[in-house]
Amino acid sequence: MGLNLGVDKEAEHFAPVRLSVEAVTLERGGHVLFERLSFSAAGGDFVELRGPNGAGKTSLLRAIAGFLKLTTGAITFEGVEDAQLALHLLGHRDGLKAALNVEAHARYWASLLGEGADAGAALDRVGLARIADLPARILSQGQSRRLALTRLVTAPRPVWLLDEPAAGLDTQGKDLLDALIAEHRARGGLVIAGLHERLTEEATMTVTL
Amino acid sequence: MGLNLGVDKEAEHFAPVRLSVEAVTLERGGHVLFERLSFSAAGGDFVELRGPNGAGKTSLLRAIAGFLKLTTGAITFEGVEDAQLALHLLGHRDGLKAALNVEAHARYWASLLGEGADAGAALDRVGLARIADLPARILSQGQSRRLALTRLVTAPRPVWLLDEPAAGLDTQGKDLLDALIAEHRARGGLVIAGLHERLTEEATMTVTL
Amino acid sequence: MISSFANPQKFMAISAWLMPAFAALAVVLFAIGVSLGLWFSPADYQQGESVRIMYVHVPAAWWSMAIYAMLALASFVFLVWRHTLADVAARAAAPIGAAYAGLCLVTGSLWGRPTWGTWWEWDARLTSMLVLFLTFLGYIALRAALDDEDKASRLGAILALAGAINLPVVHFSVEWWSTLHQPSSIIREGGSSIHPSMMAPLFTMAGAYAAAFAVLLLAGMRAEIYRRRATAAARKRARGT
Amino acid sequence: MSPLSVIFGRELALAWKAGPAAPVGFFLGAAVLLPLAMGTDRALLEAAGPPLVWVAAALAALMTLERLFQADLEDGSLDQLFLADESVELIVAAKGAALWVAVGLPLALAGAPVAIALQTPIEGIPAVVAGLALGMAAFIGAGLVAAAVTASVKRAGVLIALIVLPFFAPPVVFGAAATGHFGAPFLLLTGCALGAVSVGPILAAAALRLQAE
Amino acid sequence: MSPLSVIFGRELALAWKAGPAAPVGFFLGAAVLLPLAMGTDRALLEAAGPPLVWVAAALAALMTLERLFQADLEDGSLDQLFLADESVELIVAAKGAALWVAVGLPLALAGAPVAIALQTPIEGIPAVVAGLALGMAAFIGAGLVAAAVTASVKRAGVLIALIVLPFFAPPVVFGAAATGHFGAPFLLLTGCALGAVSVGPILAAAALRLQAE
Ligand code: HEM
Ligand SMILES: Nc1ncnc2c1ncn2[C@@H]1O[C@H](COP(=O)(O)OP(=O)(O)OP(=O)(O)O)[C@@H](O)[C@H]1O
Ligand SMILES: Nc1ncnc2c1ncn2[C@@H]1O[C@H](COP(=O)(O)OP(=O)(O)OP(=O)(O)O)[C@@H](O)[C@H]1O
Ligand SMILES: [Mg+2]
Ligand SMILES: [Mg+2]
Repeated sequence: MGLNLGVDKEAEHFAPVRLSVEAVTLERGGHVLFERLSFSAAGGDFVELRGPNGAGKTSLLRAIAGFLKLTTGAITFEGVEDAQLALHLLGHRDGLKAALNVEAHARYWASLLGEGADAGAALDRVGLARIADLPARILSQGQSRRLALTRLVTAPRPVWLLDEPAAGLDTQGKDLLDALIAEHRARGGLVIAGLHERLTEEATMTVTL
Repeated sequence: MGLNLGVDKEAEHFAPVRLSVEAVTLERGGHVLFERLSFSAAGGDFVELRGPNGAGKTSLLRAIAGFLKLTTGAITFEGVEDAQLALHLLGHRDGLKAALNVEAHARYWASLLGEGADAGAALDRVGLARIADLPARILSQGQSRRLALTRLVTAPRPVWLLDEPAAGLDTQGKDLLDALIAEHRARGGLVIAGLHERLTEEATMTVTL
Repeated sequence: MISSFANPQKFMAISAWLMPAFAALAVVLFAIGVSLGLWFSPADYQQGESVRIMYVHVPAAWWSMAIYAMLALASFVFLVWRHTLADVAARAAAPIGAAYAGLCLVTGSLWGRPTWGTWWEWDARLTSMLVLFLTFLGYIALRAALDDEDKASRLGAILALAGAINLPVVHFSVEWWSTLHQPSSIIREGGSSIHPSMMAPLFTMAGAYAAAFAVLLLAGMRAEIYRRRATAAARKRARGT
Repeated sequence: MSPLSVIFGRELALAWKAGPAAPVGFFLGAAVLLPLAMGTDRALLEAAGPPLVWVAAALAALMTLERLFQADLEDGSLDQLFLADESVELIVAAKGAALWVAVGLPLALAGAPVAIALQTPIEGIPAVVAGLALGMAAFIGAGLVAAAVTASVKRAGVLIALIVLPFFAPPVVFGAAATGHFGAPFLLLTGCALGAVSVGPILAAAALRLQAE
Repeated sequence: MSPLSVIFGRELALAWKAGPAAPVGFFLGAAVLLPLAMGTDRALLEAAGPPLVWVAAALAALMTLERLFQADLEDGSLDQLFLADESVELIVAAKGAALWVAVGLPLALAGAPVAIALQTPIEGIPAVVAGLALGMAAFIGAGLVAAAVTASVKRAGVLIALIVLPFFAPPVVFGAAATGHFGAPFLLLTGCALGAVSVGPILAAAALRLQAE
């Protein structure tokens, strides 16, 4: 994957951002996932969340994104006024509309989440340019995942919350992911990822649930 | 994962089965995925399908399962009269009903696909016994995947078609998968899996698309 | 009062002796009301004995409306102050409200047979009562369909509020509608002219219905609280934590 | 247990979880809209009531159908049905039967109060209920096909409605005509029901096989 | 482009892909079916026609609601709406507006031929169309709330119907009364529409926030 495409050109540095998770306890359906979890990370860091199935990685990421209420504790961002406008959430589900084609998705996200690299360049970057006009319905698993990745490329946001981002990606796709994360960190971005396998990119911190 | 649970007890050997894929060409939406693909495998084999995203692994598996019509070529099974009653297909989607609980799924599959180990033992085997009464809606990604795996345990069928079976599984889950595959081969079962990462279990043959 | 109710333990304690008290009250009032209604009040000059249905029918009508008001209020309290008890109350009140509305509908149409010669007339009051009944059903059905307790509570509350906005509009529109096309030849409901001797039994029965509601509500709330404690415990055990 | 009974039970459970009282309530609600829209003129109600009751019933059937196969297709459970040791036709029929029990029957019973409210004489009620029960069978039979062919179309609700309308016309016409008495129209209605129930699953199964691709 | 206009456009595209002519077709179909079932007594038709048109419109609106938010929740695109630089209320309103344009307007226009077929005098047509357009706005406004609270319920079709029907009553009353002339009922109908359109999105947004958990 050549890294000389689209993105880097306007890759100006993010304003310093800092996330602190303080004594967070999370319950779901009356069952405690984890108690008094604390850690903090800043722009440039790559935090990996590890833990068995059902440990609470997805839940924690959704809590950081502000979708899940904390049972106790606090999650705070410094350096951004509205957290939900400063973060990307790449969940288990890709958020695609079967009826719309690949390019439509890229353009939609660009305008919804913030104009960055233009849709075309982004698709080029994730290697979907060739199939820009295929409807999402017929995309293969990995192609869908790559399409979801375009969100990260089109809209520059300092905080990335990635939930098993490599799931369904082929080796080349995993390399792309590594490259994107590396670039993002180089720009002062913060990456928090729930992972089961290892990425080549080294994590600065591992939080085990 | 103790392998001394439920399953093995009735692990009698499968009648010898043989799959041959002859000069198969597959098109989707007018675009050729692969041409004149040929290979054959027998009970005890573990065939891994490799290839980049969009290469056609899922399509091939669905073709073998009889869901996709071949453009040219033939796929034939020897040693089974009705192929669709002799195979398991574990696709990208787990086939769960959000409203029904874990145990209901296991019992449903047991009666739908053929009575094998009883539901309880199967859930125990995949490590979901503790949450047998949770609705599928709230299962985590990996828990859902493990639930899908119970199909392999409850209904003994000689041919397993697995599409990225390890996706979303934690390390312990991957070990379980390896164990299941090993057992299945030991019983004279045939495993064909589309894979992006490596399993510990060594493949007897690699088909690259 | 509300604030002391707000905590379940206190509630359980208080309701434990409130319930029998209301139960006793209900029994007494029903006894008085029924006997007054059946023997110590005149038959209607034009409706005859059937007028006695009124004592079952009218209080049911009044209280079903009152219960929805309470349901909406409880939902509001729950949404704003997160008092779990308010939610428990709302949940318990709904079926009772539906039952009262249903009772009004049934007795009403039973009444309609002798007085109007039909089981049902599309009269404004009847129609808006029917809509009220449906609103209760919708609320109950929604909560039943959501297996996530927490979501069920809050989404139910939102729906209840929407209904509270809607019902007055319905009432008005239906009144307007019925004046638009006056129902054909029927005896109008004797609403305006209730003979004083009918007042005593009517209001006693109204009191009885109120007491009965209180008992059923408290019982429902207590059952709900026990159920929640049980499921919480069960979950913990299942998860082996 | 046999696959069919298991599928039947499962569909019943799923329909039940989606709000048990709902079909009845919807039916009552739809019946209220009509007088609200056209006033309480006896003659009018008596004439327009039965047809509307029937259209309402048809819609109730429709709304339960939309997701019937689409959900199975999306969550991947459709594949498993093809791997079961049971003919797809029978499986589809089992799903339809479950739908009839979960929605059709309660709705037919709800027809009694509605008919009363629309001034149907009491002695006519049994015929109304029986008619609706038959009608729902006809609707579901035809609806299965529509649901199957549209299974891969998102937001297909209205599309399905459009597709099935022609098929719903005969039962609606005969059903409305049959309201209140067991006569010739009632026999015709029975005919529709039998036809739909016997042909529907076969066509639906054929359509589903294509959807599985 | 602003997020809102993009969301609006996208919803329009999705509704369009799901079968553009469908709602109109359904509406026409129902409008045909009802008289068909009523028998062809001219006087009856004239009297019963307009109300039936309104009931058909209400039911057509109903059919489009079920998947409105449920699909977004299932495919994960709901999350992205919360990460957009736009208030959820407005986003919901935009979706509602798109639905109105995609379904409400065509349906209102389809009202013209139907009204003519049902013997409405030509000069009354504009009022019919305008009335239906307003009515659809009212239906959709209320429908948003029902769709939002049921977003996580599978097979919610009938449940939604039960929930919204009480909200449909006032518009149906005024709408049917307004048929053919701009009078007091027309004003009241406008009132209903405004109320629903202003309150609906707020409650719906509140419900959606919970669904995102
Ligand atoms: C299904 C049939 C009926 C329903 C749903 C119904 C509903 C109601 C409702 C909602 C009220 C309370 C009105 C208010 O307090 O604002 C009421 C009161 C009353 N109804 Fe009915 N009704 C029905 C049939 C009848 C019949 C057949 C009669 C007798 C001719 C009747 C006589 C009365 C009287 C006397 C009152 C109390 C007077 C008043 O509160 O204004 N109702 N009914
Ligand atoms: N809505 C819910 N209500 C109750 N419990 C829930 C809900 N959602 C998830 N859970 C439970 O919370 C636990 C954690 O789920 P979560 O998805 O966060 O795990 P995870 O670490 O992401 O697992 P995986 O690695 O499989 O993705 C699971 O046991 C799940 O059953
Ligand atoms: N219904 C369809 N119509 C047309 N083309 C399709 C259809 N389904 C899939 N395709 C195309 O076929 C190609 C192969 O898809 P398939 O899912 O088999 O790939 P895959 O090898 O499984 O990829 P992945 O590793 O990402 O899962 C993809 O390019 C996809 O766009
Ligand atoms: Mg997860
Ligand atoms: Mg694949």
